[in-house]
Amino acid sequence: MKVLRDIFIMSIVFVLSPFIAVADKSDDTLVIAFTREITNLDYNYGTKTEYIILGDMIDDSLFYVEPENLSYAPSLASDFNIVNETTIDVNLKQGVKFHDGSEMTAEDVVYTFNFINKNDKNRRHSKVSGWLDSIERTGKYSVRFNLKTPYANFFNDCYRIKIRKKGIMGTEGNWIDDAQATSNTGLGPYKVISFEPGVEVVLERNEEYFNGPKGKPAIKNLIIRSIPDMGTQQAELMSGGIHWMYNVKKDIGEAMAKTGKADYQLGPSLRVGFLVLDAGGYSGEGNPITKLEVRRAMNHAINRNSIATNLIGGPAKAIHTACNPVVFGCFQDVMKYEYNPEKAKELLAQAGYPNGFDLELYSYRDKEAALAMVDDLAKVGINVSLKHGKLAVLNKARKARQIRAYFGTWGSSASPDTATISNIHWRNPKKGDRNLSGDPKVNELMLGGEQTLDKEERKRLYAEGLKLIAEQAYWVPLWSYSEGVLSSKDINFVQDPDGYPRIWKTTWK
Amino acid sequence: METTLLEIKNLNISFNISKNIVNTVDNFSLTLKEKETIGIVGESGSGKTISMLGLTRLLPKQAFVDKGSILFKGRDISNISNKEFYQTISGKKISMIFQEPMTALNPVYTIGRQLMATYLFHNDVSRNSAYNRAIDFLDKVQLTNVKERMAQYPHQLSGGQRQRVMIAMALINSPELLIADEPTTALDVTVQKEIVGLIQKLIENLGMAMIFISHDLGLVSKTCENIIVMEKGLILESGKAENVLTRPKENYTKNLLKCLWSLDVDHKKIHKDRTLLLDVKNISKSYQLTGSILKPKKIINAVRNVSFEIFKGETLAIVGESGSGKSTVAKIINGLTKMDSGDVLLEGKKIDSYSPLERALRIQPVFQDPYSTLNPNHTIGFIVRRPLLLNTSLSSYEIETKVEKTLNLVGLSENFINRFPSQLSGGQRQRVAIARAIILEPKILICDEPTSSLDVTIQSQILDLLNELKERLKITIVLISHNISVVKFLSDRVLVMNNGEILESGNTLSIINKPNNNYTKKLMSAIFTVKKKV
Amino acid sequence: MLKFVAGRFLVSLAVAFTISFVTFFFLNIFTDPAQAVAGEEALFEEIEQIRTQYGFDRPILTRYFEWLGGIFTGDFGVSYYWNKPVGTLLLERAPQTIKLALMSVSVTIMVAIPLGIFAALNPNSIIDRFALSVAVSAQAIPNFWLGLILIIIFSVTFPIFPVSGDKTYYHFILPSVVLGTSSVPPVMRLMRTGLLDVINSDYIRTARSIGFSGWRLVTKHALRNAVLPIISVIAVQLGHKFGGSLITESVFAINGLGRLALLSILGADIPTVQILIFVFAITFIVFNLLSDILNAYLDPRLRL
Amino acid sequence: MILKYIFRHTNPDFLNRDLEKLTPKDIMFRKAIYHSGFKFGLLLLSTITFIGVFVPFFVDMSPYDQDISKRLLPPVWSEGGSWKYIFGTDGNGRDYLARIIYGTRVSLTIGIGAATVGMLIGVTLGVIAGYFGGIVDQVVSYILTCQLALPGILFLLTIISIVGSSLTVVILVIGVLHWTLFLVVTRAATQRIRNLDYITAADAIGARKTNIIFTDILPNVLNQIIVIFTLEVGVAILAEATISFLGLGIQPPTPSWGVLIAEGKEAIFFQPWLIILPGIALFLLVISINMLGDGLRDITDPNTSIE
Repeated sequence: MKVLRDIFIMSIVFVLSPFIAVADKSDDTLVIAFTREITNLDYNYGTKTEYIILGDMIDDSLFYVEPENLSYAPSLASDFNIVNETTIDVNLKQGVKFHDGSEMTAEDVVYTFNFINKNDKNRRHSKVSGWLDSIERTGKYSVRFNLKTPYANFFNDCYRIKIRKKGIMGTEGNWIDDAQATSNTGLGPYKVISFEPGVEVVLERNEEYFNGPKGKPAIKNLIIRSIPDMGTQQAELMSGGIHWMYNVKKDIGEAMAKTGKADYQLGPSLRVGFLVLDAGGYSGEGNPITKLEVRRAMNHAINRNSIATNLIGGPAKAIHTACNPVVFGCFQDVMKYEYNPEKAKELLAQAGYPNGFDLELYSYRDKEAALAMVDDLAKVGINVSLKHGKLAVLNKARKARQIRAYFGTWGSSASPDTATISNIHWRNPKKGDRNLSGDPKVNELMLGGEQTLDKEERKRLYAEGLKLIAEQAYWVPLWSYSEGVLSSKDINFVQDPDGYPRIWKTTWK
Repeated sequence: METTLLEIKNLNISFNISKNIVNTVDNFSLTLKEKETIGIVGESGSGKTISMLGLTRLLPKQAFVDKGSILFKGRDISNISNKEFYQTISGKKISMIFQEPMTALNPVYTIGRQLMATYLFHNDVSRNSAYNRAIDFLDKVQLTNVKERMAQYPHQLSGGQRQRVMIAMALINSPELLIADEPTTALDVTVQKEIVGLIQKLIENLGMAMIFISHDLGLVSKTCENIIVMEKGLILESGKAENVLTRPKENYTKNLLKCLWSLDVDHKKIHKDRTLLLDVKNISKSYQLTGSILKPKKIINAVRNVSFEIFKGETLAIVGESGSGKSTVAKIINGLTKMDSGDVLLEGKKIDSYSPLERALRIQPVFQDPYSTLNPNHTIGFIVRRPLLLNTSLSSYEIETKVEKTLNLVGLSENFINRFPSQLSGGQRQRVAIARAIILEPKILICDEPTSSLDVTIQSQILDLLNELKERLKITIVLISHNISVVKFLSDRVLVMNNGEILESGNTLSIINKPNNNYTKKLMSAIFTVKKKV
Repeated sequence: MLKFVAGRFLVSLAVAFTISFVTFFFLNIFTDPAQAVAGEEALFEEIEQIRTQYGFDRPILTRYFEWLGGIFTGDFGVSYYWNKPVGTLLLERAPQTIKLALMSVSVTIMVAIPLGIFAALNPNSIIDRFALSVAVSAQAIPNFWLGLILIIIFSVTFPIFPVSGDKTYYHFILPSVVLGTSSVPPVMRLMRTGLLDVINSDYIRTARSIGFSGWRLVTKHALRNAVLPIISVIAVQLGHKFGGSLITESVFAINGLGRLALLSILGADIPTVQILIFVFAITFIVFNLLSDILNAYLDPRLRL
Repeated sequence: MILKYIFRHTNPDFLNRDLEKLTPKDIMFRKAIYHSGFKFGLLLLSTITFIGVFVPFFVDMSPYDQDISKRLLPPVWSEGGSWKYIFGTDGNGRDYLARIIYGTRVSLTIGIGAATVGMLIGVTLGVIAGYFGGIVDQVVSYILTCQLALPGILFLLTIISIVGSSLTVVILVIGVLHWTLFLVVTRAATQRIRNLDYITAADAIGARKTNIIFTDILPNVLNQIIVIFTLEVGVAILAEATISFLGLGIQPPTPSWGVLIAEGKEAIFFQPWLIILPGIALFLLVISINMLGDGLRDITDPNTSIE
């Protein structure tokens, strides 16, 4: 009975407990919401977009992407010198301080790259070991990178690697993966005040921030909350619980804007969508997809323009190349497949499937678009059963070589170079499971493009590669995406042309 | 001069069943003087309990008092408010004892608390004096260790002890009228007599009046000065006990009496045939009670080293109280329960060496409860036909003929074939059960308390039927019973069992008239019989 | 009593191990832990490397006993998804789920018990019919839907309660209502039928024959008998709440064990999932055991 | 034939016949006639089933046809709605009414399928445990305890996320995890019946164990099994909706109500009908099944009276 009484008293207490104060302009606190949860503060351990955003806020790296012209600019680096194709010298800014007050020197840079390259067994950035041979300290504020091969995406990778204070990530075989959460040793415009994994990260402006290209934030406090449900996020936005949310679809964004409670921006994004087709027959030799006519028929069958306009909206439009047209090296003059179901049917008949065939299509994102494609493919006779689920399901099937076709997207957030998308998607099939073309030539051309620093040579290689991909219809390139952001009436948030949110530029109205 | 304590005039009680008003008690009238005792006799459903519940306002929800007046000490209490009635009459002036001592006490409170609450409810006294009063009354009902009893819970007492507590509770407020509703029916025979004696003694000492409800005419005639006989909600006759017994006016009463007399009639011949049919040698059986998870394992020796013989054509009775092991013996000799040790030889062959079908052709049981003996989902026809379907290869025509013949034999018409058990009365069900048992023409019929769940008048019909079948089919009957009258009526020979052992055995008459064993003596003396006055 | 508790404890322990065994085998046979550790970008040879490095290539029985041994020494393994010891994760998340479970059960108690009592005291009345329709409806409303509808009503249309989060007790009100609703039907029905049975029992007739009536009859003689079985049902419901918090926590973004479970399942985080199943099972078993002991303690018939 | 039966049983003369003269079926029928909850549930369920199962045969509608130029049209009663799309359209421009109607079939298939699987497991184990008792019963009890202690929804999601989702998988997994009630009830009923005299009598007339189980035990447990079955159909439908809501259930484009609610979840504030309509459909179906089940329980319970 005493237990019951205690429960009763407790219930009374909570009923009477007061409202919590809503964070807002008056206490200079910006609250933003992420759908996916932040489980670790160290970007070096994550690949999700949320980590890139967070990483840019609390960390800094040698280089940075200028959103205006999508070019790389030095950040922690003061300047650099390409000695030869495999040797790059980088000088560091002086007087840059970690959040704990200590100064960043070449020691820290060497430590970071070495650790990620060699010591970290739990590496998520396996790419680095693909090009980095060694890094050496050449002065207190200068380092030299020795590359294994020429590597065009060097600056992008240097942007991705957040510089860590020497020692905090641990030593070989004994890495400390939540160092960033506990040691408070970032370099970025915000520093971590508190972190509850999966719940929220509380940040405060780094008053000591070096004069990096990101600039000093206008808003002092920033809270990032993980709210898994988009509906809940909208409710929070309307009731003033959060100020900013992104990845908002056009219907919701527009409807919300109509209520006058929030602003909606639907701007361009570097993300592209595509179908990856098992031309190489990994899922079974002689399957319909291995036939060129079938792949071309699929290219003709999907009404990309309609889907891009009706479902994605904003600046989204159909694409014909295996990359976003705005990034470096994305050659556009390739074979184009217009929407033509009749032709698709003809091609299918030529390939020996006048009555179509059954196909499993995997997808994990944009269910509406996936369903629309299923509908389009059905119209030409390809009977698609959609396997829409979590990424893990797709990964598992892909790893097991069971996939004939999947609907993929690639964000390339803030990495305006064809190299980023091709590096992951056209790897040697022995090393990765995404290149299903079965064509060594594609691998050679598309990865060759990152192994030289000569821009013209790179463009030539990508052009040839993209032409080959289009001609052989290894993919069905679909559309470029648009990025929707809802922001409260209290704040000014300007969307950048690459669709990547740079939160720290937000100001109060 | 004796004053009138209670006068009930034209009490009508009705039930509201499925929106139909059914009159259950019709024009019930009764006059009770101070310190007088009246017995109300009738079979189940006669309205004897309902009329008293109407008096004490304890009727079930769907029942209500239609009309009638109740004068208690000259005052009409049928119209006073519930509140007043509960505060001034019930428990204080009129108390009741109920049939089922196992459930009549609240299981989650101690005896002492319940007794004290009863006293404190009507008397504004200190807890201390209530405690003393409770102890005093526990003493009065002849319980031992009363101080410890006060702290005990009902489940820690035996049935007889609980009924004593109930009596103490009913008397603790010194009421003027005690209504005892079948206070001994749920108790063992030997305990029954003690409780009845106790009640009689207490009401005499305390100077109370009593209404005693019972189905047992013999018991009532021993306990009460006056008797009211009820049937189907009507009072058939009433009057002084000896008048009703000796000069019954109504046929119904005569029937009731006849049942008692007929049981008393001695028409036994000594059975002569000594052909050994069933030989029971040293059987033992123990059960392990795993019970609930809360109780430790307990081993009960239901049958200990029991041996006896059954001869062809005789009727052997096994007598004992509940828990004496007699039903277990019945199941073992029927081959339905495995014994731990010993042998049962049926026609010289071990019972468990027979296949179930062979065994079925030789030995068949009849059970006590007419409500669980028939599968409610099957028609009477199927129930009676099933043994033939399983055991014989008769044509369907032959089967139907035999089913009809057997039904006729047990006194049922062919119309019953398509009925379900729920459409039958208890007696009819028992007849169906007998039909099922005899359709295979077995040699032995094992009747486990075949009549104890039936009303007295039905009982005698079934017993007559068994007697008749015995003569006509030359069947051997093993009768299991706790009722000496039934035993005396039907059996040639008696085994007395207690605690899993046979205490004594012998010719029925000699055992009944000259019991050797103390336990048997106690058993025999507990029976209330009415000698037929010629 | 001691023997009984010890016996029940042993059975519970056996059940817990059976569950852990089944879960472990299931998860480790049908999924590839090496793949999960390696992450989505991993190369084939890296996965193989991780397989040997973490010992995933050893027999499953060996790994099971190692895992079990770890649990005994307090080492619950490391989550691949959260990059943290699972034990730490549990400790971080448990308070929210405990709060939610306790509060939702108090919601259940506050709604179901009075409703059940009134329904039993007035069978076939309007109150009874109302209580019955509450029970039937509560059984038919999916938790997730109720959560969304309550948010629409009480957080957006009438902004009384916060939409989501778990900062204060105030945040827990809507989720507790949602989670508590699902337990209302069984508790209310049991309260109603239990009390009805008691009211129709012989010992209440005895009490009535003494003169007890009305509210006094119910409180002094009936309630205790009727409440005894309810206590154990509530204990069992409390055990259920831990596993059942999954959906509610997701809808209301409460950072408890339920949400952790869902995210770990979606993230194919085997170490966390198998510990969570184990922990939820243990919680249920413990509450069940407690309810049995409580029952045995409160009910004199079961006392030894 | 059926009409004649109903007429005979609703006939006042017949109703007023003495209870003693009624067969068990007659009594149940009479109870059913007087049981408003049962009647309401039956009526509602028949209506829903009729709409979900038969209407699509006669009315031309498709839950799959997309027209992405006509997405998210509001239902007819809202501003901008039209009679062409009575319940509006979803995010892919599919007719929402058609999707909800076809969803009935999905829910019923899964509900009945899963309850059947659960019934087969639970009743088999229950009868075996109840009839044979002893060590068999103890083993079954142990399995039961383990199953009860298993956190249901969590385990369900885990299995489905590992095995992958399809209609068959969902039915099997929900069924395999929802048999305990069948077991408990069947076991208790079997234990009770096993000790009744008519079972001993069947034993005595030489009937075999299987004969006894099928002739004497199962028919007597049947009523209770039907009641549990009905209630479990409701439980299974809700379970499917829940896992589909969490994105692990039925594969698109199959219109499961849980999937519809999950798809409409993001638009909770601006296209709330996307959640509310399938939610109501789900609620009505489950409530009708539960009322039917509750009604059946009252009707088949020999202890209740005819009201």
